[in-house]
Amino acid sequence: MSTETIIWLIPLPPALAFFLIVLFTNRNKALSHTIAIGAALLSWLGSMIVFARALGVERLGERPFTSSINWLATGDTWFKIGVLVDPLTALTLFFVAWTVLMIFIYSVGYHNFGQPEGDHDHKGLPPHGATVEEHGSKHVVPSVEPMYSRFFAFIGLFAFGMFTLVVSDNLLTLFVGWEIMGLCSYLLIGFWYGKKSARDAAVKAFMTTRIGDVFMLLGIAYLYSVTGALSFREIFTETTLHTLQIIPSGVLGFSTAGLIGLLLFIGTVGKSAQFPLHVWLPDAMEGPTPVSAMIHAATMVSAGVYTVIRMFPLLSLDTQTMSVIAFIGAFTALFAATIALAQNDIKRVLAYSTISQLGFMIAALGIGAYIAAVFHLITHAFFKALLFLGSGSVIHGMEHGVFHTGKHEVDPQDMFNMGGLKNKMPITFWTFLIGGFALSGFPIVTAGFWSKDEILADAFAHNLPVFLTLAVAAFLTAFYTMRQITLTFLGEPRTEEARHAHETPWTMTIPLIILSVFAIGFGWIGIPEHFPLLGGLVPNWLHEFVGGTLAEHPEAVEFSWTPLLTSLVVALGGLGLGYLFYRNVNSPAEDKLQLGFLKNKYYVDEIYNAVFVKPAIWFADKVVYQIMDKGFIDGILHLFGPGTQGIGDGIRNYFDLPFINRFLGDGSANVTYFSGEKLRVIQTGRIQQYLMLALILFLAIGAILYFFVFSV
Amino acid sequence: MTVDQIIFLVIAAGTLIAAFRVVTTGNLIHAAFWLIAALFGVAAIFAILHASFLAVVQVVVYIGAISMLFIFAVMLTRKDMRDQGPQLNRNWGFGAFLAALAFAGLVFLVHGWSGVAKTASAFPSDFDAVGALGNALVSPDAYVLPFEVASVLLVAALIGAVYVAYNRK
Amino acid sequence: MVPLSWYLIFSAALFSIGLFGVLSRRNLIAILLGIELMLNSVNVNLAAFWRYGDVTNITGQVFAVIVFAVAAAEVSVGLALVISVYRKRNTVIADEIDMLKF
Amino acid sequence: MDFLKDPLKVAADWLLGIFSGWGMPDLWAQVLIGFLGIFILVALLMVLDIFLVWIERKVVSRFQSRIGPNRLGPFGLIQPFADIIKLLIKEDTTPEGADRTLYNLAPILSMMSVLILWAVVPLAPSILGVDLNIGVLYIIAAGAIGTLSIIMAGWSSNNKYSLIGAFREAAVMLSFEIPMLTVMLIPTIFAGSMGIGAITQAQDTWNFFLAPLAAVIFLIAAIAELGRSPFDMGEAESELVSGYNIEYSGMKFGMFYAGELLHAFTFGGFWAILFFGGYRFFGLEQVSAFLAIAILFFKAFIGYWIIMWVKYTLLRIRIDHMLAFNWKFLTPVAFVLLMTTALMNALLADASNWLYIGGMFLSNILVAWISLEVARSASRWERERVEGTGYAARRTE
Repeated sequence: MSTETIIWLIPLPPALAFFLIVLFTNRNKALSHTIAIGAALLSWLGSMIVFARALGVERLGERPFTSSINWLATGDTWFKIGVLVDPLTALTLFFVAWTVLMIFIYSVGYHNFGQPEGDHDHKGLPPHGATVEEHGSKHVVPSVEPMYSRFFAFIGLFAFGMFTLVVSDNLLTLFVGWEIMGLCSYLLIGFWYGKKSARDAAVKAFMTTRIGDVFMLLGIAYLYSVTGALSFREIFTETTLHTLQIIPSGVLGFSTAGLIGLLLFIGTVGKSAQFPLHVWLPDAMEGPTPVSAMIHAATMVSAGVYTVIRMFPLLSLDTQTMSVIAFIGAFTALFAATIALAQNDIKRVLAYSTISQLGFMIAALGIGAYIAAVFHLITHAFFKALLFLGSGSVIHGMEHGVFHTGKHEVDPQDMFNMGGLKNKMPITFWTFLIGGFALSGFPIVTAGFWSKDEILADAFAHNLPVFLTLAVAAFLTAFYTMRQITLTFLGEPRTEEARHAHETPWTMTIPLIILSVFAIGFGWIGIPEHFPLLGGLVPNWLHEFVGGTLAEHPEAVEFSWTPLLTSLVVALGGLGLGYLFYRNVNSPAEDKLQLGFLKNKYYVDEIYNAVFVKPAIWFADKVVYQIMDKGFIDGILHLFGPGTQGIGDGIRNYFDLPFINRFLGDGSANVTYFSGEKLRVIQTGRIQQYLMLALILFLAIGAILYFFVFSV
Repeated sequence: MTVDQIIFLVIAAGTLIAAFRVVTTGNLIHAAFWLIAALFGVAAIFAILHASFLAVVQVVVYIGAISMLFIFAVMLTRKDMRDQGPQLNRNWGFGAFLAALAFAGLVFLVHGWSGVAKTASAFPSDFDAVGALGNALVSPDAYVLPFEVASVLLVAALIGAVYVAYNRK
Repeated sequence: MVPLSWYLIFSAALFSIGLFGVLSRRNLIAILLGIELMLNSVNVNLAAFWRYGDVTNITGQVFAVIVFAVAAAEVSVGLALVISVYRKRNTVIADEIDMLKF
Repeated sequence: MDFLKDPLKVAADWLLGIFSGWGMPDLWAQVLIGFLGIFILVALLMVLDIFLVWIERKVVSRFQSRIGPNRLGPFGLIQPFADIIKLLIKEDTTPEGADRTLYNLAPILSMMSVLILWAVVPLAPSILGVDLNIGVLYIIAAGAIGTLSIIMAGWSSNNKYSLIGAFREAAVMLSFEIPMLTVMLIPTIFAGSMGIGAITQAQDTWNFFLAPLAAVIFLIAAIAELGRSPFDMGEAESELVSGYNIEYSGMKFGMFYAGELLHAFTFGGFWAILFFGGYRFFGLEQVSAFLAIAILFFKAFIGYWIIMWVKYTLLRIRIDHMLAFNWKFLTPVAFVLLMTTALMNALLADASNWLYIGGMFLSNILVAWISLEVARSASRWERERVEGTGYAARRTE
């Protein structure tokens, strides 16, 4: 098959899997996950083939794989949709395919496949465990998820959305994939819809991202109305870009390119959970952990950053937009990192760290560090997927302990209930450690170090305030990561449950191991050339490969000792301080950083509630319902009622009864009755007599036509 | 008269006699068998017209299937094997008059039509009537739609017949 | 060579005989027999016009084939109705099935 | 050598010479020669028919661990002639209340429906009665006449057993015509013609290798069409005494009997022609017309032997099972097979020969396997429903 055909086919298997599972196999759990994983495997295979072939092409950036078909007739021209694989897409495909496949496999173990059905499990609630009798004694084991097949269907659709988005060559299909993911995130965050918190989180995620989507759609529409094209290859031509740059938009002094870029960027703010639309992401932890990994590592938030990276040639035209982006990114990075310090829920810490890391990428883009953003996007996807899956593994192990003790009020996600899991769950511990060190930027060995170092180096070279902010954020990152690791794995078990935690099955640990390989190894493809000792051992392959995407090959920044030392200091310092602070902390009360405003996330939710939600409800109830609906509209309707009745009465008495009823109604009935009486004799009910009559008539008419009409 | 004409006349006369017996014979089973004879005659007429496909299909469809149905139906709807009472209704005389009138009208029309003097042209060489018919039935430019509609009609008739005749006891 | 008019007159005669059967027979099945004769006479005409017109234009035969299909459908449904009527009313005489009035 | 290559033409030319020597007009001579040819063919077939009686009796004896006729002549070869003489001198009875014309017409039609089949049988490359371009349909049309004769016999005998037998037989024959015609269209697709001669000529590879499933379906439908066990509904000795021919005696019965045997042999022949290359056998048919005829008859005898094998091995099936088998299994499978074959034929039109054969063969096997699986699960469902076990029973509760 040609590469283009394979690219077209990559998104398809998960979508087919979705329909197959929903329509046919949803009663059969084994078949459902076989189909879903098989589909993910096919997509993975396709992605790998495409990636391998992309590597073989010289200067892929200038000669990407493309293929398009006509989609909609727009006047004389066609609106085309198609696929595009350039270096950026190839790399994105690479990490998306890997993480998606790992998450699919992991989900089998996470949803307790092969375990008995639960005693009291309901659809829409997490499984509560099943009692089994073994060797004469009863004990509780995890029970299989009741909506197991549905889960695989949804994540199949999710994967379809992501692959579609990645391989699209235009903004429209990209947006389609984007929206499919929005829907799937709603469905999956609210997967356990029996829980109110899950429902609310789903609605919140959907509504918040929707705000961004609306702006993004506006941006797309604006772009189309200006350029008449949505295909990247058509937009990113010099003439088009130049046109966009010089036409002012008339809004706040932005150029057209700047305004479009800003609108598109707001979409990303929603999708990638940047301040101020970041509130949905921590709440989204209500979904099953594989979903968290899917949304917050592999696909959805990456999609937001991917889109900004994709639109970089357009965004970089307007310095004003760039500074907005840089500001928001840097601010979010620091902001989220501070909140993460005070969270006790293992998944929430990761959620805020995701927001923070995404801030790094956005900030990198804002200062023009294109390659660094791509680099960090990929490494982050790998180690964050690893961390989420690891945290899921921890929670799973803790649930095991909960089942053992039978105390269901103990929260298996609270880090203060853990401790000492290192010995209980060695594979999870070591992989989580790798992921955490990568997140912290542990020097040299981890992938996170290289990508973060590159961002810091770029920031140092271009924008000092951003550099400082990011450095502080990086320090905090290392600090809270170490806090998490210490609380979770080190020390002594703090509860009975933690004492009985248990290593998870192989379907969960194998993905962890594979991802941890990437979390270490993937950084080595982007070592800067002038790095002391290591630089030049391996050529800076990533820079060459990704740099080709842009029209002008970006220059590598000059090597400087300051950012390198900074990143070494913040990483090692954060990790060390974190360990020192928390090795002896045993309860939330002993934690000095449990500050109110951090714990409550700077009251952003409360502010939104007070500023947007409450007034909206008040407005809907008081103004729209009480005044407009009941008073005004109903009042008009009430006026109509009596008036119409009066007119109706008049018509009835003076027109309907005498004229219509007596004359037309009764009169025509009488005529019909009379003629019926007279004509009934010819209706004998005998079919042959009817036939004869018909024939006579036919012959007569035929004769008349023949002799008098046609002969004339 | 040529041999062709003699053969035609013999077959036509036989067919018409058989047809006449179909509508007059008192025994319905005999009427059905006479119908088969008449249909054979028509098949032979088709053969004379070089419409071999029609001739064979006439035998397969009419004699092989439709006549069998008639015989089945006759046997299923009688109280005993022999027929009783008149087989023609009270108005048969008027019916005969109308039929004669129709025949006269048709003959009159044929008589007055100028196209009747046409002679049959020879078949073009390597002309395959069956192949042409097959192509015409499935070609989108020709009759694929009527053909499909006819097949739908047949399915509908099949289901309808089963439904109507099904004995729910 | 047989003239075209012979075929036409033959089919007219066949048609009229069938028509007589339809108009005059008492038995429903016999009426259907008459209809078969009429349909056959139509087919003879179609085949004859095909033969005496342009033979490469196969329309006449196509029509005849479709008439076959229609005849088969008509007979199957017609006989099913006859049998159904016979079950319900114990008669197949057309004159006795005269509920379709008033 | 001409005589060996094309004996018919040599003989016809010779006869034409003689007749014109007598001063006979050309046309008459042609007609006379035609009639002579038909007469000779029919006569030979009738002689063959006599031996078929012997073969049938010998074979059934072997199946039943007996010896069979062995007294009259070598291996009992004279026995069938004795049978014929017995039939001829037997009293010819007509039951009271019989419809005489139809009663006497039925055996003739029965015999005729078989004999007219031979008009389209290509005996050798040069020997072919009529090269009808709708030969496949013609076979079915002849079968329709057979049905007619059975209905005639059954009704005109004025006997309830014979009427029931005729009804059953007619129902079976009408039903099994459909899968039969459907699978006969498959060789038609391969040959691109409905002509039997063309189908034979087109079989460079025997159609059996292209469509094994079609061959099997054709054989089953043919057995049903013949009214032979396990589908011998029309006769069913143990239920209807002898079915539609119960009232016949003497040579009239003999004609039914001989017709049936010849019919079976003929369908063995058609099986060979449609699916096993007819007279073709590695070019041997080109050597001499007589060799070609011998090859065809050899193949036909193998088909006939298989039909006999089935007849004397299997038990009779109940009528409703049989019709259900046809309408719910054989007909749909035949339709699916026809569509699959047409599709594969279009898809593989440009493929190499081996790919074409392999693809066709595999698609046949696949259709067969799928349909058997469907049938198996359906029968399991039915069995569980009847026994009250399994999912079906729970579903219907």
